[in-house]
Amino acid sequence: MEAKNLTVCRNARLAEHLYLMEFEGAFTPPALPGQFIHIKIDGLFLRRPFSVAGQKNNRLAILYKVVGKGTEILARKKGGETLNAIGPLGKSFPVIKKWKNVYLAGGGTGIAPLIFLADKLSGEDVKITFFYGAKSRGCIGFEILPAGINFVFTTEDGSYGDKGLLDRAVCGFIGKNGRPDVIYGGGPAGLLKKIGRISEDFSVPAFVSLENRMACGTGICYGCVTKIKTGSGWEYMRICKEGPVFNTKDIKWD
Amino acid sequence: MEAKNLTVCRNARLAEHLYLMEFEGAFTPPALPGQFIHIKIDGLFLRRPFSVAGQKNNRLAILYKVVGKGTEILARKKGGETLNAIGPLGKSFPVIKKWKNVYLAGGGTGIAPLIFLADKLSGEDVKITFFYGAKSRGCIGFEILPAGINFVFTTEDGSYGDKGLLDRAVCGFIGKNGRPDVIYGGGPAGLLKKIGRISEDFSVPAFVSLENRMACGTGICYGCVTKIKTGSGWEYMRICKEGPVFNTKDIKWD
Amino acid sequence: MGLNTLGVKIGGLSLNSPVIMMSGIFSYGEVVLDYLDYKKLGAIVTKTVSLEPRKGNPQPRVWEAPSGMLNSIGLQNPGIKAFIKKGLPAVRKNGIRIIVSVTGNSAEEISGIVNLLSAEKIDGIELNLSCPNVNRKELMAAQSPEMTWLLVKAAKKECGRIPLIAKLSPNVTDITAVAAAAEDAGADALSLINTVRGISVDVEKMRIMEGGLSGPAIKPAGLRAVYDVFRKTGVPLIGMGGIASGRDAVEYILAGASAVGVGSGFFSNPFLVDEIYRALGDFLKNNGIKKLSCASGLLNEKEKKQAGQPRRKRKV
Amino acid sequence: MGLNTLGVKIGGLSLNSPVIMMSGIFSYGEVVLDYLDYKKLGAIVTKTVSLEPRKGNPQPRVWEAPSGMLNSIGLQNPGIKAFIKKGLPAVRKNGIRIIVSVTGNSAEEISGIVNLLSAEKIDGIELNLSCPNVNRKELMAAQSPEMTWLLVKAAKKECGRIPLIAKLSPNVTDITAVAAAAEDAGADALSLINTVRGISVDVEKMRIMEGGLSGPAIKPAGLRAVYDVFRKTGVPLIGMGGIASGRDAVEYILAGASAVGVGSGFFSNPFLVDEIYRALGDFLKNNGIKKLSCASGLLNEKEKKQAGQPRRKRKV
Ligand SMILES: Cc1cc2nc3c(=O)[nH]c(=O)nc-3n(C[C@H](O)[C@H](O)[C@H](O)COP(=O)(O)OP(=O)(O)OC[C@H]3O[C@@H](n4cnc5c(N)ncnc54)[C@H](O)[C@@H]3O)c2cc1C
Ligand SMILES: Cc1cc2nc3c(=O)[nH]c(=O)nc-3n(C[C@H](O)[C@H](O)[C@H](O)COP(=O)(O)OP(=O)(O)OC[C@H]3O[C@@H](n4cnc5c(N)ncnc54)[C@H](O)[C@@H]3O)c2cc1C
Ligand SMILES: Cc1cc2nc3c(=O)[nH]c(=O)nc-3n(C[C@H](O)[C@H](O)[C@H](O)COP(=O)(O)O)c2cc1C
Ligand SMILES: Cc1cc2nc3c(=O)[nH]c(=O)nc-3n(C[C@H](O)[C@H](O)[C@H](O)COP(=O)(O)O)c2cc1C
Ligand code: FES
Ligand code: FES
Repeated sequence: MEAKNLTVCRNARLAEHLYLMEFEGAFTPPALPGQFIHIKIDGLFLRRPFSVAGQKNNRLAILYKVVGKGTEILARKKGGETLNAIGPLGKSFPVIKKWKNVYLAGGGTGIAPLIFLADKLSGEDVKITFFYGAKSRGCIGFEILPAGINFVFTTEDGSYGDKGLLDRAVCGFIGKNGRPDVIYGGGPAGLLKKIGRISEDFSVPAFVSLENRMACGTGICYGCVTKIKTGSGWEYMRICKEGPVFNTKDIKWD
Repeated sequence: MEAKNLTVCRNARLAEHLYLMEFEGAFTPPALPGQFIHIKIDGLFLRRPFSVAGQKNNRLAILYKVVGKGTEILARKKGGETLNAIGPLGKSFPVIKKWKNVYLAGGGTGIAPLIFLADKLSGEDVKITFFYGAKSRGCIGFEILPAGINFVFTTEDGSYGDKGLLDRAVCGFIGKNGRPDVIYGGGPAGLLKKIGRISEDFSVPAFVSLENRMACGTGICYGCVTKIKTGSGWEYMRICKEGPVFNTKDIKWD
Repeated sequence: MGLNTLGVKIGGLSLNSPVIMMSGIFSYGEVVLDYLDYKKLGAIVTKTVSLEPRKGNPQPRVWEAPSGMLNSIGLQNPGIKAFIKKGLPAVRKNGIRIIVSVTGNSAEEISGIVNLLSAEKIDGIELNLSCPNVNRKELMAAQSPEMTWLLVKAAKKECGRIPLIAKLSPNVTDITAVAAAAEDAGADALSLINTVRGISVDVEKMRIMEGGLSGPAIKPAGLRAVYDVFRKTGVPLIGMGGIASGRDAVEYILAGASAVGVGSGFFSNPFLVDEIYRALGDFLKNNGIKKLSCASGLLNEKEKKQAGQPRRKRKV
Repeated sequence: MGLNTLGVKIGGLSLNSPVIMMSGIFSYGEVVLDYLDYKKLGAIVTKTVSLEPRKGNPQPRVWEAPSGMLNSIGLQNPGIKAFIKKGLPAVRKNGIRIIVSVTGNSAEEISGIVNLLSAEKIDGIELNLSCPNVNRKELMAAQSPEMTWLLVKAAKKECGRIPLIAKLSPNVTDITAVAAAAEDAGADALSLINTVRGISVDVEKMRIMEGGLSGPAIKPAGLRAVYDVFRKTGVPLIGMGGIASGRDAVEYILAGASAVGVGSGFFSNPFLVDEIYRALGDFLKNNGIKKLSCASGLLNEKEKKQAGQPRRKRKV
C-alpha cells in the first residue's frame, strides 16, 4: 500500500459518459484484479474509489463513468496533471488453477475489474466468456475490450447484442453451454444479487466486486460496510478491507 | 457595473512575488483610475479585490503581489483561463484640470492604481512626479513603469534609489522643488497616513486608495469599512462604495 | 416558469418568487446592482436596524473560512428613526417587497421599534434574535426559548397586520424548542438559520477574528435546522445557510422550507438569484409538481408517510 | 525537532508527540498503514466501544459535504469484552499509546465499562458523551451539563490511575458550561470537538442523509470551542475539528489546545500526521518558543494580558 502522485498520461472518452484514464506510475506491490485505488480530487473532501482496470509495466488504468462532481472533474483532467492516490487497496478476485472455464459478468463500469482479470487470466490456459451489459450501444467501451475473448453483449434497449438484462444472458448461456467453474461479477447491486442466485441455482462459486461510498478506503473508518453472513447471523463488514470482492454466498442482500 | 468572465491573456512575473495579469475583455462602463475589480478565485469563497492598473482598447490589467492563498492561485493561472470579475467598482481619483503639477506616491502594489492614473494624465498637459517605494530592488516592477515620467525611487534596504521610506522622499522633494497641486497615494496604511500628514503640513490636497478585506465589493455588506470624519465625529464608511479613494483630510486614522 | 408556479405565501405575505435576499447581505435594498434581475427576487430583508444608531465593529469585519466566511459587522445601522426617514424611501424606489429586520436588547426596545414601523408601508418585519441580550450578557435571545417567546410576543403585539418573521440561531442545543416558542408567541413565519459562531486564527498577525460563519460550510447545519423545525412547527419556514447554487435551494425546499434565503453565496456568485429561480422552476417541471408549496418538506412528508403518519396541515 | 520540544503532558499522560489520531478515524489501531510514520503519533484513540456489541447503522454511512463530510457509522463495535479479549492485544502489537474511547447510556453502563478497562494496560480512557441517552431520547449526554457531570463522575470513580478524557459536543448552546461540569466531575482533560449535526439531501435519490459533519467546514466552530473553553477551565484540551494542514494545528495550539486531534482530514491527506508534526516544530523554532506547552493558548493569554489579567496556571 502506498500513497503517491500518479501522472495522467491519457484521459479518453470511450463512450457516453465513459472514460479511460491511464496513469504513469504503478504501485508497490502491484495491484491485483479486484483491487482499487482511492483518488484525491481537488475541491472534494472525500477521495473516490476506482477499480484498477489494467496495469502494465509502469502504467495503471481506471475506467470510469461520469456520474457526479468528482467524476466530472476527472473527465476534465489533462495529460501531465497529477492525482494523489492510495493503493492498491482491498482484496482481489480469488483465482484457482483448476478453474478452467470462467465467466465474467459485468454491468456498466462494473466491467473495470473484470477487464483487468481477463487480461491476467488470458495468459493462462483458461476459457473466458465475458458477459457485458450496458444501457445501449452508445455506452459500451469497445476500445478496452481485450481481444481473443468470447464476448456476450446485452443492452437494455437492444441496440447491441441481446435486448434485456445480463443475468438472463448468463442463464441462457449456461443452459446451452453448461456450467462454468466460476463466475466473477461487477456492477450494480441488482445484477450482483442475481449472479448470487445463479451461483446458488447452478452450484457454481461466484465472486463479485461490491461498491459503496467510502471515506478512508483503508479499513479504519467503517464507512463502507455491507451485510456479510456470519455463523450467528450477519455483521457489517468493510467493503474496502474485507472486500470489495466477496463470495456471493456470504453476502446478505437487503 | 458588470459581472463577467475575463480571459487571461498574460500573467507575467515582474519581480519578487509581483505579477502583472492582463485580461481580454474590458467593462462597460470602462474603469477609471482608482476603481477596482472583484475577482472570484476557484476554491476560495470570498472574491479578492484588485485595483485596475491599466486599461486599453479591450484589455485590462491588474498588478498583484503574492501574499496568500488567493494570489498564489492567481500566479498559477495560464493564458486562456477565465476568471469571473465584478467591476468597475468604487470611486476613482478625482482629477481637476487646474492641477498641473501632480505627485503620485505608491508603496508596493499601491502603485497599481497610480500607474493607471499616470497613464491617463500623461496625455494631458500635466507634470507628473512618481514616487515609488519598495522593499528592495528585486521587488520593483520596472516593466510596467510608464515612460516619460519622472520617477523617484526609495527602497528600504537602499538597493535602488534612496534608502528609506517614501514619505521622506516626498517631503525632501517638496523642499527642493516646491509644492505640487495634488498628491495621489496608494499602498500600506502607514504610508497613506504619512501622506495625510504631508497634505496637512504643506496644505496640498491628497487622495489615497485604501485597502481592506472585502466580501461583497459593492456596498451591500458593510464588511470593508474605515473611519471617516463627519460633522459630529466619525462614521464607518465603506471602502468599496464611498472609497476606495478618500481625501486624506476625511480619514480618521486609528 | 410562470409566476404562479413559483409564487409562495409566507405568513400572510404573497411573494412572486420564493427567493429572498437575506438580512445583512443587501444593505437596506437601496444599492442598485446592474447585474441583478430584481424581478426574480421575492423580497429583500434589510440589514438589521436597532432603536439607536450603532457604529458597528472595528475592522477586520470579514474573513475567509473553508467553504465560507466569518463576519462581525456588529449591526452598524443609523437607528430606526433615521432609517424610516431616509433609508426606507430610498428602498421603496426600487419597487421590491421589503421586510425590515429589527433587533433590540429588551421587550421594550422591540416594542418601540416595531411600533414605529407598524405605521410604515412595509411588507414584513423580521425579528433578528441573534444579538446578545442585556440580562445574560453572553447569551443571545435566540439561545433561550423563554427570551425568544418574550421578544416575539412583544413584537407581535405591535406589528398589527404586518407579517412577523422570527429569525433563529443555530447556536443552540435544541432549535426546535426555540422554534416552538416563537410560533407559540405568534410568529407568522421563521427564518433559519443565522450564522454559526466561529473564530479564525491569523497565525502571521497573531490575532483572532471572532464572528459568524456563513456559506456552504453551514449548509448541513441549516438543512438540519429546517428539517427538524418543519416537523415541530406549523408555520412556514424561510430556509437559508450556505445556499450557493440552484440545487442547494431545491434541497432546502425538499427539507421543509417554503422559501429560500440568499446569503453570502451572493457575494461569490452574482447570478445566484437567477440560478435559484431557474433551478426551482426546472425542478417542479421535471418532477411534475404544480406549485412550489407542494414540494416543501417533501422528504419530511415522505418519511412520515413511511411511518404511517398523516400530512400535517401548515399555515401559509 | 527533538522529541522533548514537542512532547506534551495531558491529564497525567506524557506523549512524545502532540498529534493524536482521534476516535472513529483509525479503527482500534490494529490496521497498519504503510505510509504512516507511527513515531510521529502521540497516541491513538480507538473507535468508541460500548458495553454490548453494536451492529451500527445501515448504509450509506458517509457522504460528501462542502469542505467536509457527514458520517453516521452508528458506533459499530464488538462490545467491551470482545474488544478487551481480541481487539486490545492486536492494537498493543503496534507499540503505540492507546486511549480507549468508551460510551454508555447510563452511569451504570459507563461504570461497568470503565471498571473492566481499568485493569488493562492502556494509556487513557476517553468518554464519548455524544450518544443519545436513555432518559431523554433526543439529547445526548454532552448536551447537558448535568448528564455530563454524572457520567464523568461515574467513569472517574472506576478508572483508577488511568487518565480520563471527556469528549464534548459542539451541538450545545454553551459548551463552556458542559466543559466546566466535566472538569468539576474529575475529567483530567477534554477533547473538543465531536461532529456537528447535519443533514444532506440527495435530490436524485430523494433521500436524506443524517449524520455528523466533520472536516474543514467545522474548523471555525472547533477553534471557537477550544478558545472559549480554555478560558473557563483549567484542564488540558485536545483540540480537533477540521484540521487538514500543519497550519490548522498551529491555530488550535494558539487558541488553547495542548495537543491536536487528527480526524477526517487524514482520509483526504495521508501525510497529515507528518505535516502537523513538522509544522508545529517549525512554528516553535521560528518563534523562538522552547516547548509546545508555552505556545498553548498564546492568543488567549495575549488577550488576557491586554486586559491586565494574570496567566492562569493549568494542570497538565
Ligand atoms: C471498490 C470500488 C470500486 C469502484 N470502481 C469504479 C470504477 O472502476 N469505475 C467507476 O466509474 N466507478 C467505480 N466506483 C464507483 C465510484 O467510486 C463512484 O461512481 C464515484 O465515487 C462517484 O463520484 P462522484 O463525485 O462523481 O459522484 P457523487 O457526486 O459523489 O455522486 C453521484 C451519484 O453517484 C452515487 N455514488 C457516489 N459514490 C458512489 C459509490 N462509491 N458507489 C456507488 N454509488 C455512488 C451517489 O449516490 C449519487 O447518486 C467504485 C466504487 C467502489 C467502492
Ligand atoms: C480596493 C482594493 C484594491 C486592491 N488592489 C490591489 C492591487 O492592485 N494589487 C494587490 O496586490 N493587492 C491589492 N489589494 C489587496 C488584495 O486584495 C489582497 O492582497 C488579496 O485579497 C490577498 O488575497 P490572498 O488570498 O492572497 O491573501 P489571504 O490569504 O487572504 O491573506 C494573506 C495576508 O494578506 C492580508 N490581506 C488579505 N486581504 C487583504 C486586503 N483586502 N487588504 C489588505 N490586506 C489583506 C491578510 O491579513 C493576510 O495577512 C487591494 C485591496 C483592495 C481592498
Ligand atoms: C456580512 C453578513 C452580514 C449579516 N448581517 C445580518 C444581520 O444584520 N441580521 C441578520 O439577521 N442576519 C445577518 N446575517 C446572516 C444572514 O442573513 C444569513 O442568515 C447567514 O449568512 C446564513 O446564510 P448564508 O450561509 O447563505 O450566508 C449576515 C450575514 C453576513 C454574511
Ligand atoms: C467516520 C467518523 C467516525 C467517527 N467516530 C467517532 C467515534 O466513534 N467516537 C467519537 O468520539 N468520535 C468519532 N468521530 C468524531 C471524530 O473523532 C472527531 O471528533 C470529528 O470528526 C471532528 O474532527 P475532524 O473534523 O478533524 O474530523 C468520528 C468521525 C468520523 C469522521
Ligand atoms: S471506507 Fe473506511 S472502512 Fe471502508
Ligand atoms: S465589501 Fe461589502 S460593503 Fe464593502
